[in-house]
Amino acid sequence: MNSRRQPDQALPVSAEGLGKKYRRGWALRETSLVIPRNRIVALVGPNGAGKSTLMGLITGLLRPTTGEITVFGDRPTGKGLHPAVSYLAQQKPLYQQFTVTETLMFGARTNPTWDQRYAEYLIEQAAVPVDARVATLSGGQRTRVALALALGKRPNLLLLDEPLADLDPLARETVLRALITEARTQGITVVLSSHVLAELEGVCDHLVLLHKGRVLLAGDVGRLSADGTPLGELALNRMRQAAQEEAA
Amino acid sequence: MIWASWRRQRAQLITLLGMVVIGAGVITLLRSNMIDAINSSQLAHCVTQAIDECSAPAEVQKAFRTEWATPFQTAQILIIGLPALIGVFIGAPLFARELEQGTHVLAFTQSVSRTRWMVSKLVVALVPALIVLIVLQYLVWWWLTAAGALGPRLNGSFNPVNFGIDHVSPVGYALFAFALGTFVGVVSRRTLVAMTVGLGAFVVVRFALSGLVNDLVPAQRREVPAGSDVDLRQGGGLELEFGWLNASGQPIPHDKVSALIQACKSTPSGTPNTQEGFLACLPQSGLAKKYTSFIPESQAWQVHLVDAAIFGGLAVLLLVGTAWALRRQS
Amino acid sequence: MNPLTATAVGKRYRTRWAVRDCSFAIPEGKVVALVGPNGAGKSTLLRMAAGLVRPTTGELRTFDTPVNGRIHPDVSFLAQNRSLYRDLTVRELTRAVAAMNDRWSADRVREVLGLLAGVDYDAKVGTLSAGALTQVAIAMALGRLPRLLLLDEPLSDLDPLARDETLRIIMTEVADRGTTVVMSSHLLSDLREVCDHILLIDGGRVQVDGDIEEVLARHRILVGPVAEESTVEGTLVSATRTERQATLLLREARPAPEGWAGTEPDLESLVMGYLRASRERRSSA
Amino acid sequence: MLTDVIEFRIDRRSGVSTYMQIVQQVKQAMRLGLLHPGDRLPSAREVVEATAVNPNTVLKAYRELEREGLVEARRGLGTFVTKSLSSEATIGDDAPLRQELTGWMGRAQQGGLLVEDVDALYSAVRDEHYPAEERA
Repeated sequence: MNSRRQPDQALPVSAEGLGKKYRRGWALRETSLVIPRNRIVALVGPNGAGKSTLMGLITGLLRPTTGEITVFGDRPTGKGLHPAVSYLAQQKPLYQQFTVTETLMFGARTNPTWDQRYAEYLIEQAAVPVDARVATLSGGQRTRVALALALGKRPNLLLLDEPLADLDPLARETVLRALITEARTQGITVVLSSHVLAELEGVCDHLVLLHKGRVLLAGDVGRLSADGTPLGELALNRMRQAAQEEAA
Repeated sequence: MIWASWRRQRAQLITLLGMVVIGAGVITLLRSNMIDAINSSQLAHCVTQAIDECSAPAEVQKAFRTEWATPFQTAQILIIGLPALIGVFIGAPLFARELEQGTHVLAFTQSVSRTRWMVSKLVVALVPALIVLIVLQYLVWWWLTAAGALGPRLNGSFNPVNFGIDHVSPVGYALFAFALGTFVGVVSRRTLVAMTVGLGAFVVVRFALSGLVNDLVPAQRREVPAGSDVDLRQGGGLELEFGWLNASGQPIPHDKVSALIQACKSTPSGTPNTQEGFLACLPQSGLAKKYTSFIPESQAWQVHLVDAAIFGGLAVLLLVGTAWALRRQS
Repeated sequence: MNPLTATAVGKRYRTRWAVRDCSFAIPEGKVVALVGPNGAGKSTLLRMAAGLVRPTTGELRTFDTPVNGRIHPDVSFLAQNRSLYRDLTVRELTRAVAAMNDRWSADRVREVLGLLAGVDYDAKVGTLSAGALTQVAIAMALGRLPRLLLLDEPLSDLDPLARDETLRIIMTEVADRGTTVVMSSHLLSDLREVCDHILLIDGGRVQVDGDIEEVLARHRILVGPVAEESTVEGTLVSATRTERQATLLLREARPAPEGWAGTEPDLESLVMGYLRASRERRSSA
Repeated sequence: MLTDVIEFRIDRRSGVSTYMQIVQQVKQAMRLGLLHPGDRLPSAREVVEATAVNPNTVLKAYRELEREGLVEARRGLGTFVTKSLSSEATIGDDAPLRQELTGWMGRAQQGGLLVEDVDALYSAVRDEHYPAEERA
């Protein structure tokens, strides 16, 4: 497998006929999509649309029921994250009793590709006190630490599940700006899910809209909203339309 | 409100009901099997008579006891352990789970008062648990009584295990364990902490206080002259004190008594004393009378009542504490 | 009679003051946006008003009755964690909450739940999506027929469709019954259409309190050259600066001096300006 | 039962306050002849159900329209249009002024003018004819 040795040549994510069924039913159905390199992808959709399932499939935490998915040309094994992928779950799991320094140390011990200098730089940028315990940090600071942990691994693909939920507007803006700066300067592909479309406006250049386990809309933002329709309105209208079709 | 509490406790209540049904079935079956065994081994008259009056061969008796020892013990352990189980699985999670999951906020922001909410939860949880306990306790008593002197009853009412499963004592312990569980639950706000700490505290307190009751019930005192060979403890009962008095009726210290008795066991010439010589020697050495204070078997019910009152009283205090903690809970 | 008043209210958790010296009065019939940075004390304030937390100092009154560890019969509270019995079905939950209330409108609850797209009455509450969970919780809050509705982050973890639906339910309540609403939220873009009063707290203290239109009219955003910042008159709330340009948020601003462009801020930039000021205060403290 | 005669569209990104948008949309509808005297405006609840805005804002907009003498609130019945803003010149697709403008617009398009050009031209001419205070 040539692509294995040269992940740079392969697409961050490519899925073909991907489906995932739980006992309760299909969470994701016949999903085919491609996520190009160096994009900031907004993954949006109502609750239960399959956003977390898709993220789980990309990380390999879940196994597909049907179809196929490749991450940088490799099929997620289910044994662990692809070395080039970082994943930040919605709850931002961190050890509450650890200090920030200890958290970074934890990152260094668990990631072979860890870049301590870079992680420290990110913490410094966030102005988070390094000897403070995680439990005492504010929501915004905690997100920054979790982000440093995810980025310190030097990933090529960063998956963020609702990274901005429970942050105040200013913290949202700051976190988002830091994230974009890093993604742009480091050439990282970022996939972030969010409910709040308004704040992804002008940030994301690629949109994946899921609804009831299917892709409603996917592609380059510039192309999707060629007539200047704001992203949020575009997605909301498409979702309303889908809901109406369903009711009919 | 009662319905809401009932619905939330439903799983536990169904478990309790299951316990009663299974318990009743098993005990009834065991009891009838046991009676068959007694009849077929011709031990029936040994049930009501004292052990030395039982005419059945010793090996038959022994075989019966060996065979039934485990079922008897299991039943006793069940009744001894049930209060602890009620405390751990019903008392401790009752409020701790609500506080842990934040669902108390739902109740606190409706129009019922916190006290009414608490009382309805307590009643719905506690009453069925107590009924189940009493029913199982009665069934076990019914079974063990059928075994009479062939079973654990032989050891008398004051045997710690027998005492713990008789009369109102289990109810007292259950009340205490339950109240302790709820209190620790409200204070710690953690189900797991409440369950473990509650259990630990219950076990410690239950055994630490088990002797206390004996000092609170009026004991009987009996004295006999040193020379006589009468058994002071007629018909069982619980001996609290035993000792010797001198001629003027003053108690003699135990170490001195043992020295004097040791001295009387041999004649002045150094040869072992005869029984008569020994008995005659005692009053001469100053050991005038033996005395004992004890609680007779017939007064066991008083001891049970006091015991239940102690644990019940503690339970009430703890419930008041629970109510107080809940009122200032946020 | 104000639905909610606070007089010098403070709440201390061990050594930290979550709310401090907070005084305000919410006028009847308003829809109030309670905003502020994370950890500003918004939740504590709402929980105190609902009688779940006792103030360390001062007093809160709902409908002129002191809140004394008990929720006023005319007040409903939506907790941030939604606090519902998750092991019950929706039908059972409705019955349980109805049983806990003296005044209860089953029709209202049915109506609100009816607005939800296909909520299954026999589904366990715990299996509902976050959006449906919030909407069920709001239905429970409205079943009490409140005159004051306290909502702690009603919109967080809702998808855009569910947010729209939820706001519609709340606004219908306001239209029908003139209910006063106080809601905390971080989603300023959603608050703009629905709120007419703002209460901005920071570090547990009230920073801005008033009718949104009036508050906005009192403020100005001025954009101009950094070098001439001293010519601007008014109370500076906060500023962002590049090498040459300064963007200032001012309170009680005078007309903009020569070379400066002045506009009235929108709600979002106003709140952001105050949040920025709060962060600067905190990092310098 | 009265059916809704108009529906408000609230643009959350326009920067114009919600209440002004409602006022403007009512006036617009009156000018275009979509609303006639005697028509009932949607009640606050109807607006809220459709657009999730604050009902107080809707009422405030109606009060403003009432102050300008365009509508009238009748207790328990609703708010009714009392005046006509439409004229022969503006009403209907075949109004003469409108047809003239349509013709002009067609010529502009053929001439290769962009939307921005048309807007700029239109506002420049409008500003020449109407004094500033009237425009506000």
